[in-house]
Amino acid sequence: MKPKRRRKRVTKSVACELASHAPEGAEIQRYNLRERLIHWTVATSFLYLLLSGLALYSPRLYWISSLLGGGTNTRIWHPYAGVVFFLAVSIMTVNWRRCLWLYPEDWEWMRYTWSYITHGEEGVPESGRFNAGQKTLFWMQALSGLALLLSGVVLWFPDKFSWEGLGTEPQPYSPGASSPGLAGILTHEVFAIVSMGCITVHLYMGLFATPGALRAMVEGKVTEAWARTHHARWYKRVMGISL
Amino acid sequence: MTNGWIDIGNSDVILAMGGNPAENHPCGFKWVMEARKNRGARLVCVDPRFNRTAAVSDCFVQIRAGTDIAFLGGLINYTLSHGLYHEEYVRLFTNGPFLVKEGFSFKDGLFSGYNPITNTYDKTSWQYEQDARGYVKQDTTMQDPGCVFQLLKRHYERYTPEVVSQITGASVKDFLKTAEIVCSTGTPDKAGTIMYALGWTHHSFAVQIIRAAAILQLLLGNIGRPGGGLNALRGHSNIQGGTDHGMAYDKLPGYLKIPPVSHQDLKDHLRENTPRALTPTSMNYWENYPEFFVSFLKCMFGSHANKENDFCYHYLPKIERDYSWVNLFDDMYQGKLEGMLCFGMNPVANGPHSNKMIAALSRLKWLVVAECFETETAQFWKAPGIDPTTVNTEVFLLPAANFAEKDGSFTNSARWAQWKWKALDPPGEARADQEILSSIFQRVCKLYQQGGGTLPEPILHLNWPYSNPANPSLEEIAKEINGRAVADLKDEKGEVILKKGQQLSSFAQLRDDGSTACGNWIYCGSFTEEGNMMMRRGLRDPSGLGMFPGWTWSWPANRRIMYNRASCDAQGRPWDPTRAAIQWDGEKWVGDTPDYRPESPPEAGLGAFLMLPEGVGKLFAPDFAEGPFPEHYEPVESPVKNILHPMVSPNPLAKTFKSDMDRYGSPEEYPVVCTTYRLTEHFHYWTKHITVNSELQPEFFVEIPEGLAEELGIKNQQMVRVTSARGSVQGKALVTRRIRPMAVDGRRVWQIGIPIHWGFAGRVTGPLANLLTPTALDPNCSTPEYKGFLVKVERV
Amino acid sequence: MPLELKALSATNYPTRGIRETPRVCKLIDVSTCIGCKACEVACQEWNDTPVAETYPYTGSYQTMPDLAHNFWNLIKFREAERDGNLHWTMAKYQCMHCEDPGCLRACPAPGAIVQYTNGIVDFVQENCIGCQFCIMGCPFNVPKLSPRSQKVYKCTLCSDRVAVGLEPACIKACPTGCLQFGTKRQMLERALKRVKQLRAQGFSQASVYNPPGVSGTHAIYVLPFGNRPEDYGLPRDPSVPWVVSLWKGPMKTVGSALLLGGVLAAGLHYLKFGPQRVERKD
Amino acid sequence: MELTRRHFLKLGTAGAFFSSLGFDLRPAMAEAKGLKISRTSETRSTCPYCSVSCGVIIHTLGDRAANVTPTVVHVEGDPDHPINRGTLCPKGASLRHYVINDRRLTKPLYRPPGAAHWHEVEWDFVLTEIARHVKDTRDRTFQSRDEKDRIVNRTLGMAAIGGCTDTSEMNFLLVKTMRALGVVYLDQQSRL
Repeated sequence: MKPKRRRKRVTKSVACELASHAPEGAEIQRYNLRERLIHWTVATSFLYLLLSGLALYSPRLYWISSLLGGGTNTRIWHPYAGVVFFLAVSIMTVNWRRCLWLYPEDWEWMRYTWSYITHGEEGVPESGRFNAGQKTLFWMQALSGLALLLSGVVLWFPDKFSWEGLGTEPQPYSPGASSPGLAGILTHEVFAIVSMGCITVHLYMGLFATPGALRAMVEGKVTEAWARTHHARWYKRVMGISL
Repeated sequence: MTNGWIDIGNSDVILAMGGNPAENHPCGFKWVMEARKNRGARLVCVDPRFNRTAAVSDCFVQIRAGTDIAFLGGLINYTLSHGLYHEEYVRLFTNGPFLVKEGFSFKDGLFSGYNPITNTYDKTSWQYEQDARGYVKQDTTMQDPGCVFQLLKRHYERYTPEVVSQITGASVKDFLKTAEIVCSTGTPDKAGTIMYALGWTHHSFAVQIIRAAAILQLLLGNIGRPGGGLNALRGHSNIQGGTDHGMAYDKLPGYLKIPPVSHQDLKDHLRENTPRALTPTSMNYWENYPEFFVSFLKCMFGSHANKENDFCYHYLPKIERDYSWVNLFDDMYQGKLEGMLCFGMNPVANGPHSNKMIAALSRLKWLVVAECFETETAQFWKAPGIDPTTVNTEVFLLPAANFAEKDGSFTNSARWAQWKWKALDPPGEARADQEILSSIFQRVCKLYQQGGGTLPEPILHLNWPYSNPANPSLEEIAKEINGRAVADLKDEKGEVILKKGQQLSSFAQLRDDGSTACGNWIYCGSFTEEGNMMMRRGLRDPSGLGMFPGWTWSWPANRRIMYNRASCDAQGRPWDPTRAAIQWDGEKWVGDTPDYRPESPPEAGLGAFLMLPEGVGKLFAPDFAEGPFPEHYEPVESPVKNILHPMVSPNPLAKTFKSDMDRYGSPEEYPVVCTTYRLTEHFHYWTKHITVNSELQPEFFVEIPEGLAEELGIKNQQMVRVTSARGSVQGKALVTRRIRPMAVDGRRVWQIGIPIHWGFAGRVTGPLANLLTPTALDPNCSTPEYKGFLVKVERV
Repeated sequence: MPLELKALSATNYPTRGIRETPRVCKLIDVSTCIGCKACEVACQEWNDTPVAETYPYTGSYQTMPDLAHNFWNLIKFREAERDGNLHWTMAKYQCMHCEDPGCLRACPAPGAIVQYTNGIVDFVQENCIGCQFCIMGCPFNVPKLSPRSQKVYKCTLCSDRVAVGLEPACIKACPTGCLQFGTKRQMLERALKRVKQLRAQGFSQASVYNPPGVSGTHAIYVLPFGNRPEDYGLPRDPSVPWVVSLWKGPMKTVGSALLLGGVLAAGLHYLKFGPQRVERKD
Repeated sequence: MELTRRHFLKLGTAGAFFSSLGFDLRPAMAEAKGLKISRTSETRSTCPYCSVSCGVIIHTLGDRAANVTPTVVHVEGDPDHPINRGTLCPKGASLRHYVINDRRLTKPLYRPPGAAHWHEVEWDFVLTEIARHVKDTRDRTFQSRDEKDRIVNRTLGMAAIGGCTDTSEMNFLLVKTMRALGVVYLDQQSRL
């Protein structure tokens, strides 16, 4: 791939997205309404999935199902929420496919991850609209979502995905490990953990570690200073400051 | 059954042949399993199919349907030629030592005395040599060539293992394996039993199969002994009760005979039915026929029956020929009958040749059917292929109560008369059968009272002592069956033993002077002054052999093992002390109710078989239609000629019919042997109305051996058509390895099996197996040959 | 014989009560089974499990191909040739009531599957959420989902009858004594005795089927050909699927630890580094 | 003979307590399921199918109080019965459906000659009609003497079959009435 060409495309894309130009010192539009709507759809469905999933994940948390209308309701609605989540994430991915793509400078950023975490700002490269950490988190989440969807469908319709359901010879005597359902269980479990790990980071960053981030997703706007601090490259591009 | 269900648990060897007890009597079969588990008993199964009994047997042999006599003859020969018979038993308790008249012979499949024109036997040459007093001459060494034992030996010599194999299709090896097990019980410490059912009775030589088995059991000394006997399993819960109570054209309750036309007065009838003892030691209990018969007439016609009018002897109809089932329907088909009452029976489904049954019914003017469900018979006029408008029979279908909706007794095949209680009322307007019958009868009486008519006396004089004439209680009838004293009964000393009106307690109290009335002498004792014996639920089992004398009541005289005197040696000691049915304690016989005079010491040497004029068991029986010894004959429809005597291939006396509908197939056109059978999941034609049973066995099918299926290109579950000379059925194939090809007389013969349980009326429907079966009858008992007829099989 | 809880599905706290009850067991002596299906009917009758109105023909004597949500007891019919002899085996199949039940382990709904101290593993449909994990957790392929109620059903070993001192319905019905019921110890003794008998009769491979992979079962078999359990429709070496063990065991711990660790790490981070303030350069 | 079933104590509390968050499910678990035959009326009977004649217990709903119409809720083997000892075969075990069955006939049905359908009729009609038929057929076909002038006193135009499905007493009554009517075509299942 030719980096030059790619750069060009990105520039164009960002320019398109940020049609409105905020005056100096004022606030900048970070997420438009559509983006926020999609985000909160993702967030709400994820929250439901998280809570219902946790209820089914651990007996210690089964009580959550009471809040969700009981175990049976939890079991019934969890997969539907999963579908909503997956669709919303898919739209999000399509929309943000360019600003979430990992470019060479993101790999550079990642070398400074520790420094970023410890606020040792020295040397952390300026980031674009999303920094490499955010991008990685997104992709991990999206991939988990896909895996959870696929394994979830198996668990949703176990009879269809039993050996008999798949049209092969019935194998009632092979220990269950070889059944598609059990593979589904394993996959679902692993990626649920990954997904929950990611959401922990995301929530922490969005709610606590980065003041202003939540407001960006609620109101759509950030201060120039915020933008400069967290996404300097993006800020400059938006402000028309030449790179 | 000579013994009983529980008693099978006392056996060492159980031969299940001509019956499939695991499949058809699972709860009785329990006792086979008990014997196997507790005694290490061996179960041998001989059947045309590898059935559920075979699945748990120690030894299974497949034979061609209808070759049972050959197989049993082989066993008899094996027993005799290997000296395995119980010699002392044979000498004491059988007619082995009896000398037979000089002229008796057997040649080319026929016994002496055969008349080819009338197709009957003149039995005079089959009689015993008699001395001056009229008693049979005997040779206790059983060496005289004219004695029964030697004749038997000679007759069965021909049934060598090789011949048996050629006829039956079983291998010599399999036959010998079976013979070794079955014939191992001819010792005092061993007892073997035989369980048979309709696999034996459904042949044109059915009675002779059972006779052959009886001979084998007598030779092995197994009759009368716990764990022994010859046990007819029977097919319906009260088929025994029905038989006992005279539901047959030629019988009256208690196996009394309906008078033949030739007995024009009571004296004739009693004389002809009172046999003469053939040995000085024979108890000859039928001697009491007059007591039984007169008491029955007293029961029927009450105060109208008296000495002066021959106890209303002529109120009874007289017969001169066979009016049994297949003849009945043949006559009906010929338009000789106007109407029929049908209580809980389904002739269209269970008679042979269903199409003929339907054709016969449509020639009736009226038909009354009392049933729980709408049966094939009730709706014969809308059978497949019948246009109802062409059928002019008036049909009444009356809703009847079932077992749970009435009380009364059922007699099982072990002769236990067991009372049951009513659990609930019949549904809707359904009524109990006795109420339906009585209501009809009461109305008929009224018509005769009002308008006269032909000979109304038997009807109007019929004793009807019930408190509600239109709905007699079954308890009242049970009391009537048991019988009561009509006048004070006195013993020889003149002391009153029973007051007028009291219930009799034993058939020994019956009189021929009209002072007792008894509906059925063998049930005398079932409902005494002490109450209804059939209600008893005592669980004491003093013998430890499972006789349970205090449980309900068993005829005769609450006896649990018939001929039990034969379970002891000449001195009255049990052959096997661990299995003592009865024994002589010095003063009387103790244990089970002795089938013997209770105080007669063993030294008196009274015969052990007290109902028989011989006083002993009959190896040689001069009283059966087609010969004193069972001989192998082929079924009426057979794939091969009889290799023993090709000129006399089927039973020469078997009855076939001549109407346009009675057709019989040849092996050229119909090469496959077919047998019908029941499945454990269904009962007869009843359970097709029930969801649960219909789920267990949902559909009619045809059991086809793998090899035949291959030949015909039939795969499992494919539709096949089975056709006989009389009809055809279609069903799915069940291809199985459980029926194997057989080499019969050097030829390969295939057999198939067809379950009977479906019909055109029911929750689930299917073809009637009896569309295929032939109208060919056994000459002794007129049972049709449902098993072992010819068909052809095609893929649909 | 009152029921006392031993284990509840998806429950972490101890559930075992203090009453001691005998451990019960069903013995299926295949060598005496005549395939009469009395057990099948008795089961349906006692449990009032209705049947369909239309019935497919299976091409054999077997009632249906497999157990169903309303058919908890099935005799499997198989024709097998061994040593030149035809064997027609009939073996009753139902829930095995494992000592270590895979279904119970896999179940996420507390109390939907219970194990009593007497060994009975029972489904409590009121608590069942219909997730069908038990189906995947069962090494015997026993539990079945009802399409109507969306709950899972299987043989209860007639816990309601056993609780009041009656034998299970199938046991009571069995005409040949192929099915027996008693304490596990009695049944094992009886089974071993029967195996001895069978061996003496020439079934040298006769053995008791009490699979150790699930720590033994409360339905045990006497198999005349014990070396070939497949011929009777039984799995050779059943065990709780390793996935279920992994999933309900180490993975739960590791996963929970990871998640908890993540939250803790976030907290620590906040305390140590605090939020990232916006630069005020202007 | 009816026995009152022992009254089994219900185990645990009937109303299970569920805490609002579902923490404690123990009370629900400890409750044994109610035994469905604990308060039924028991009637001893005999299985009507094969000739082993197993003892069965019919459990009917209710205690037979005046206002109850009992229905069969369960049928089980009679454990006291020495032959079956409580066991049953698949037919006996499904006897409930033999008794309680929507295919049972509940009204007399009549099919006139040539008709294609049944007509529901009243008992009085059928009994009257049948009695008339019986008498007419008997009077028409009764034979007092045969061709050789021997007394035969028989009704040749009418047959009666049945019995094996019914009680011995009914069989006896059938024989009694039919022979009184002069019926010679009399047979049952034992020959088949």
